[in-house]
Amino acid sequence: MDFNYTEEQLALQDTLRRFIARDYAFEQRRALAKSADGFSRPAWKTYAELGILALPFPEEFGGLNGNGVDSLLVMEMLGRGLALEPYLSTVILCGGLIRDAASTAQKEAILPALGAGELMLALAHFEPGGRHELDRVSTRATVSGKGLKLDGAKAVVLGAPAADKLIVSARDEKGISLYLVDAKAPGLALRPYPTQDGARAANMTFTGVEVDAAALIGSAGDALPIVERALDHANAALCAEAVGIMSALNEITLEYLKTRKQFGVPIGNFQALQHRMADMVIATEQARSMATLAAVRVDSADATERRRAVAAAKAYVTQSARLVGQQAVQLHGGMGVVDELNVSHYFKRLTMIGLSFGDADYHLGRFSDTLLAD
Amino acid sequence: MDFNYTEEQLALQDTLRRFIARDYAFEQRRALAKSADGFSRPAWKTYAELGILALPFPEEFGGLNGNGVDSLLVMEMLGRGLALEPYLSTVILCGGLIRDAASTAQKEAILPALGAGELMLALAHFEPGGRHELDRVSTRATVSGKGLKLDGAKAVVLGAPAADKLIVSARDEKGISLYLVDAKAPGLALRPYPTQDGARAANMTFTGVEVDAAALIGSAGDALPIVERALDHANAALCAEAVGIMSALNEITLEYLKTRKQFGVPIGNFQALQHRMADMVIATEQARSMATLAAVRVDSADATERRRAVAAAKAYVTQSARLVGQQAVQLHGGMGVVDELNVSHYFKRLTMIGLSFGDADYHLGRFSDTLLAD
Amino acid sequence: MDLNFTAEQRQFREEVRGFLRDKLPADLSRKVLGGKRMEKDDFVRWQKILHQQGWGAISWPAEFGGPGWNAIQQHIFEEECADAGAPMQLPFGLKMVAPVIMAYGSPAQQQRFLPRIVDGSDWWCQGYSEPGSGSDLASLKTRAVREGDHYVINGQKTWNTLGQHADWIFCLVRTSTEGRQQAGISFLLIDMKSPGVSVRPIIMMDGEHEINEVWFEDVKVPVENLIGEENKGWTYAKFLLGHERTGIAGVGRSKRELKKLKQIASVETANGRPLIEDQRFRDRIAQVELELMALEITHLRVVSAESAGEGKKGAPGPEASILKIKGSEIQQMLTELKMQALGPYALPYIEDGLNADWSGEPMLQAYGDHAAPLSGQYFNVRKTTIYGGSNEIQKNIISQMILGL
Amino acid sequence: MDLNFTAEQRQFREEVRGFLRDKLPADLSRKVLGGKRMEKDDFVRWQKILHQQGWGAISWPAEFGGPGWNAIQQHIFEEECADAGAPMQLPFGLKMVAPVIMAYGSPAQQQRFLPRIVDGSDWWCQGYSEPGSGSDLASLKTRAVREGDHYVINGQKTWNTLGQHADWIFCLVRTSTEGRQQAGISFLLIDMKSPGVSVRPIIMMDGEHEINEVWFEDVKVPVENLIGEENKGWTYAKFLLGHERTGIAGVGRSKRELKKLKQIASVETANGRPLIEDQRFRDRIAQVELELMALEITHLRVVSAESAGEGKKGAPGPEASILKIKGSEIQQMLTELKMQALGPYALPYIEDGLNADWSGEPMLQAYGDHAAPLSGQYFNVRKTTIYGGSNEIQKNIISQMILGL
Repeated sequence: MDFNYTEEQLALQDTLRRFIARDYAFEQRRALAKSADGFSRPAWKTYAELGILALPFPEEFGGLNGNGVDSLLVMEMLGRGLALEPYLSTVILCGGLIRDAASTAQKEAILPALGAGELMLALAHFEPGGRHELDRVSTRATVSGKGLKLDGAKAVVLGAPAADKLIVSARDEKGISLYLVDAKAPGLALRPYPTQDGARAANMTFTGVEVDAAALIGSAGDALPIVERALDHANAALCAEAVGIMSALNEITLEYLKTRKQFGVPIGNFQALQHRMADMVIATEQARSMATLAAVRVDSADATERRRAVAAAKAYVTQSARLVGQQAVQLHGGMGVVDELNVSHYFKRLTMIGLSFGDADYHLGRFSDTLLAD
Repeated sequence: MDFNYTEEQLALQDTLRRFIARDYAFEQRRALAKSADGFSRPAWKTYAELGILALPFPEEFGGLNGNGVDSLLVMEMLGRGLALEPYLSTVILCGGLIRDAASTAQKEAILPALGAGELMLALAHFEPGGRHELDRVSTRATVSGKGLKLDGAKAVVLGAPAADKLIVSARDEKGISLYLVDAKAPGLALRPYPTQDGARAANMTFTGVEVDAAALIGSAGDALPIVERALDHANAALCAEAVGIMSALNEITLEYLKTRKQFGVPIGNFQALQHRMADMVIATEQARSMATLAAVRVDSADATERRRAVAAAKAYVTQSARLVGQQAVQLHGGMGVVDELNVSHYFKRLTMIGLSFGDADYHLGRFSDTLLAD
Repeated sequence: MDLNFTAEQRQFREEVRGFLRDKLPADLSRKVLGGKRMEKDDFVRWQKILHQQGWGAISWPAEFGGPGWNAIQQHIFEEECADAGAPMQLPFGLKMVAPVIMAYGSPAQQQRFLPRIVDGSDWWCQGYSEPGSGSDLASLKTRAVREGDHYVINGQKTWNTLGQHADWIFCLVRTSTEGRQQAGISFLLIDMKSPGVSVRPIIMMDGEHEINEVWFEDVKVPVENLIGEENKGWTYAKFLLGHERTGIAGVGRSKRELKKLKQIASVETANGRPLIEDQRFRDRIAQVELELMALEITHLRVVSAESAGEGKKGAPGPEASILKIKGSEIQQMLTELKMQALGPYALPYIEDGLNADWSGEPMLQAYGDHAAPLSGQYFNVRKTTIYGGSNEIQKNIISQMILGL
Repeated sequence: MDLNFTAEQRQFREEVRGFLRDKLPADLSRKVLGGKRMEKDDFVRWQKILHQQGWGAISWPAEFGGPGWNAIQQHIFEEECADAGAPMQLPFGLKMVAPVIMAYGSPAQQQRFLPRIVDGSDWWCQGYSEPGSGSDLASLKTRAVREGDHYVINGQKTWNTLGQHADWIFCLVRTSTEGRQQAGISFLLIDMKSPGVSVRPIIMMDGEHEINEVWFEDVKVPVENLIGEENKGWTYAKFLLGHERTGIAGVGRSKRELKKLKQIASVETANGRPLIEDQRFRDRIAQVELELMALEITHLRVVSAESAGEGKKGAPGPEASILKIKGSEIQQMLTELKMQALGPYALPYIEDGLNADWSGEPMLQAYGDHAAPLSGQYFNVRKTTIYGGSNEIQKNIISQMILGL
């Protein structure tokens, strides 16, 4: 039982904090969000230099052997900075999937490049009308020559516009399988768009996209447990990001309560607002506890334990984030609802975190169902 | 569209208010709750004289042709007084059932006596393990000579200890039917007890209890829609009672906030408590609106409309009552949790109203299911 | 006690429906029901149509050109307009400055301004809040200095809604710094075309331009544009704020949006079945519907009491605060559920999706015609618990005015 | 960062379990797990057993007879005791007056009182609140007037828990009316057998006698029973209140009660199936479990930080307020759900049902062995958000001490 970061972790945290302060001030971020890429390629390079792109991968593939707690730390800092780079989709989600499920050859081909900042990935799994359910895959994989042909459509693929390669799920007679597909492959069409929080995503169609047999990740028909595990990693990371944002919002709101004057006194003198602020602090502390739980348990070899902790954390953190986000806006009054201040941007990101890879009700349901097995 | 009471209704309200103030002061009520009957027979006589025991019945059976709004008014006042008499079970629930489903002969035999205060009834329908569901009836009715024989058990029959006659549901090959049974019938055993709110109820067993064919209420096998309608009347009445209690609690709590001093000022000076009190008032006004809706729609000939309004009202009023009750206790601090003050008694009654004839989730479910038909 | 509408009221409702069927332009209702971006002309066109029918200002007394409807009729009208997807009638002229002009303006002001409000000629906006004066409105600093037959205005207003289209702005200005803050405030009508007035957009978190700052630099305003007496503006302002809050219950609009939510939940799917069959989500819809059912009756109770008698000309009582709090909360819940109903499709930000002529693209097909505006709506309506006197201020009003705390 | 217990900690847990298996009397655990009425002797017997093991006062430093456990060990011990159904160790002696005596008492006081607390000889109770002094404790009025080598006490205390069994009471009394209220308070230990002390029961809303008023009429208390300095009692009182709040998180107890809730929900039925299969009810259980999972880790974070170093002897920081708020809310949610799980069986009030030897009657069979205490528990724990500094006071502490508002 130990709730402390190691020396190395503290050093990394400090480095990231300074990076965010220097390279990710609010006005810089606004400009990035409006740029063509929607994020900073120099920042991505810096991430590579700092080692966080290689953090969660085994040493033998150029990684740093990081665990869920290391990712917690990084994601919390990226959350505070509202960083726009596709760290979650490339490193946590796709990198984690490759690490946990790919062949050695695939890992060698991907992980070092990914850690060096030379490769970006996106997971093309969810489909139109599929909501948050993992098994709603209609994209077909059919035999074609020595390889396969993919046909279908994918929806709201996070990080897709910048991705060099995609991990695509498709169904054949064996079930659902995962394939590594080049983003420039003929027959693959993208409709990119910004997301509500300033990131980038895309819908895409696959029309006879050819892949060779070596593109298969894991065993044929085995995609679902692989995707579920990767998404658990992503959701644990989102919890950490949310906690970073909530902490930042609390600091900003507290400062506002102390400086904004109405009726001749700082509005923080009003007890109703004081208690609201206390509620926000309590919610954030509790959310931090749950994010910690998820960060530790997501590495568990026991899938049930992993699923239970991540579902619990995502449901709870999303509920807490809703309270903190809504009240941070409310306590800022008019200043909370304008584009010009960072409060609304934190709020939008918090909201979208809650809706990504399963909303609070979805994860509450996942958790609730585990009670039947008790 | 008219939200006003008639002159007669206002007069009745006024009479009841004076009765409660004079005969139902808190100390009087405490003594009654501890008496053998658990309520006041003289009060019951007064109710007869005031006409409220005959209120919801047709004139031809000695009644006053009252409607759901009349019952709303009466129940709200009885709620304010925390009246212990089995008005709900005898008049609203069983009287309403007889009025809506019995034969003319049965009505003639029962309603005038009931209105005169000479007869008390109780509905023995729910069974052990049956929770709030209407169709969980295992009590058997088997043919025996010219009549029938009842065998089974009933649970938490409100008002049973004082009842002269019981309306009992039992199952035979035609389905579930209702029978009028003498409370003193051989083979009928009672285990009476007080309820948490100071009223009286009983569990009972039926061992070869004989009833003759004339005891059947309505058609054989037709009990469920009859019971559901009667329970809708009871639930609408409970909503009104809850609103009466909530109004009383708000007045008491407001007074306490104005008089109780801490830190040298009335605690009502603290904004957090002011806003809590505002929340209680808002909840009560909204609950009053829903109780009104139920009172009007419970008389509807359209069973779907009736069910929808009553389910909505019971769910919503119970939720509001939970907030108002819990916060009235909380704002009273230590004084809220002692037996000596009326606050805890109001709170206990509100809590039990919420758990009688279906809790908030049960009725939310009933209402939610109607959305599927929209 | 009767919750049914009378035969006359039902007939009135039919009349309103008939009018809407005949006269509400289909392109406008499509925009409204689809959550599309509204242009100035959309509002003006609809106001002119209503005016032609004699229904341009339903809450006005007959003497000023109102149709003479009672509160229940107004409620029915607003409910039907909302349901049919009629553009909202903006409150700044009709429900905010007009009652003040009627109650406190001179006959000349009444004749000059009121007809141009009801016929859609003048677009009004509000100049109340300032950067340092939000909930504490009385601390406002915009100065009006009398110079001959003019006031000269210097200062800055903010949270000005749709002032980019406005012909006129009604302003609270400081004409005195003596005594209590409230005692030095005047109520002034200012031509937006006056030299020295500038409007600067504030982009809201949904990315839309709905709000402005309005700056006054040596703006000359004729003394005849003063409402009532100098330094009595606070009285008129409070009168106006009371009027502002009643409309905010928004029962008709929320009923329409609840219908829309249910419709979305019947189209979106969960586990291959309509989302509405998912018990968790259905329960959430049910819960909002309960709130709205209750609010509708609470609203009608308040409205009936007003229509029954006293206080008709005065400002609505503190009951309005209950309507404002619940109305805004319900609006927020509804937009939140609509967004949640979209699942991952809540994430895309398709700016063009708010254009009237956008109706999805092949690649966004399953995104559906309904999805584009919904997350933005959720972000947009965070304002409703803040503006018009924040809900915290409303609770202060309840505890002080109703409860005497 | 590691959420797993070390091998030593796991072994320690086994040791505690073994002890509980061997030494916890079955009749006591049956009572606790069954929610039965506890008698004085139940508490005393268990305290003596613990003392024999050397575990009578686990939070005490070794110098005063504690086992020298760190905070994690204490947490494990409390969790295991709760899970096994050990009687709660009442805090009044062990966790409230004892730390004050250790920190501020004289060596003579320490030698006289502490051993009799840990071995179960003395039952302590608390004399803090007065009818006029609840949240505003410093306004207390009970007077202590020095007369020679005695104080003479007159006044009234209230919200005294289980004082009907007590040998001793620790009291805040007013020894001066000069200066700030806080500066005239002293901390006194009073023998309950002293002439002039009377205890009057306050019946709580669950019908039980747990709370008392304690009256003092010319009660003579030797000066040697004063803790620390005269008029410095407020310092000691605040020190004590900090200690009181940490225990209130009650994670171990709530985990046990969550288990019980699940067990009830697997026995009670809805639509003929175990209640836990009802999604609405199961979701409610799940929601409380989430809160409790979070609180357990928050609790461990606080405890680890304390155990890691500074502030070990000082009062716990304002984090304790978070634990108190969440802990009490969770307790209330759990009792509410247990009551709700009973359906109509929540209504009966079976006074005998709290007796250890009551196990249902034929006519109440389906009422079950578990039902009798549950509604009463719900009513009983309303107090938890009120006592030990109401949750409103805790939020004041958070906003003032943590946030600086």
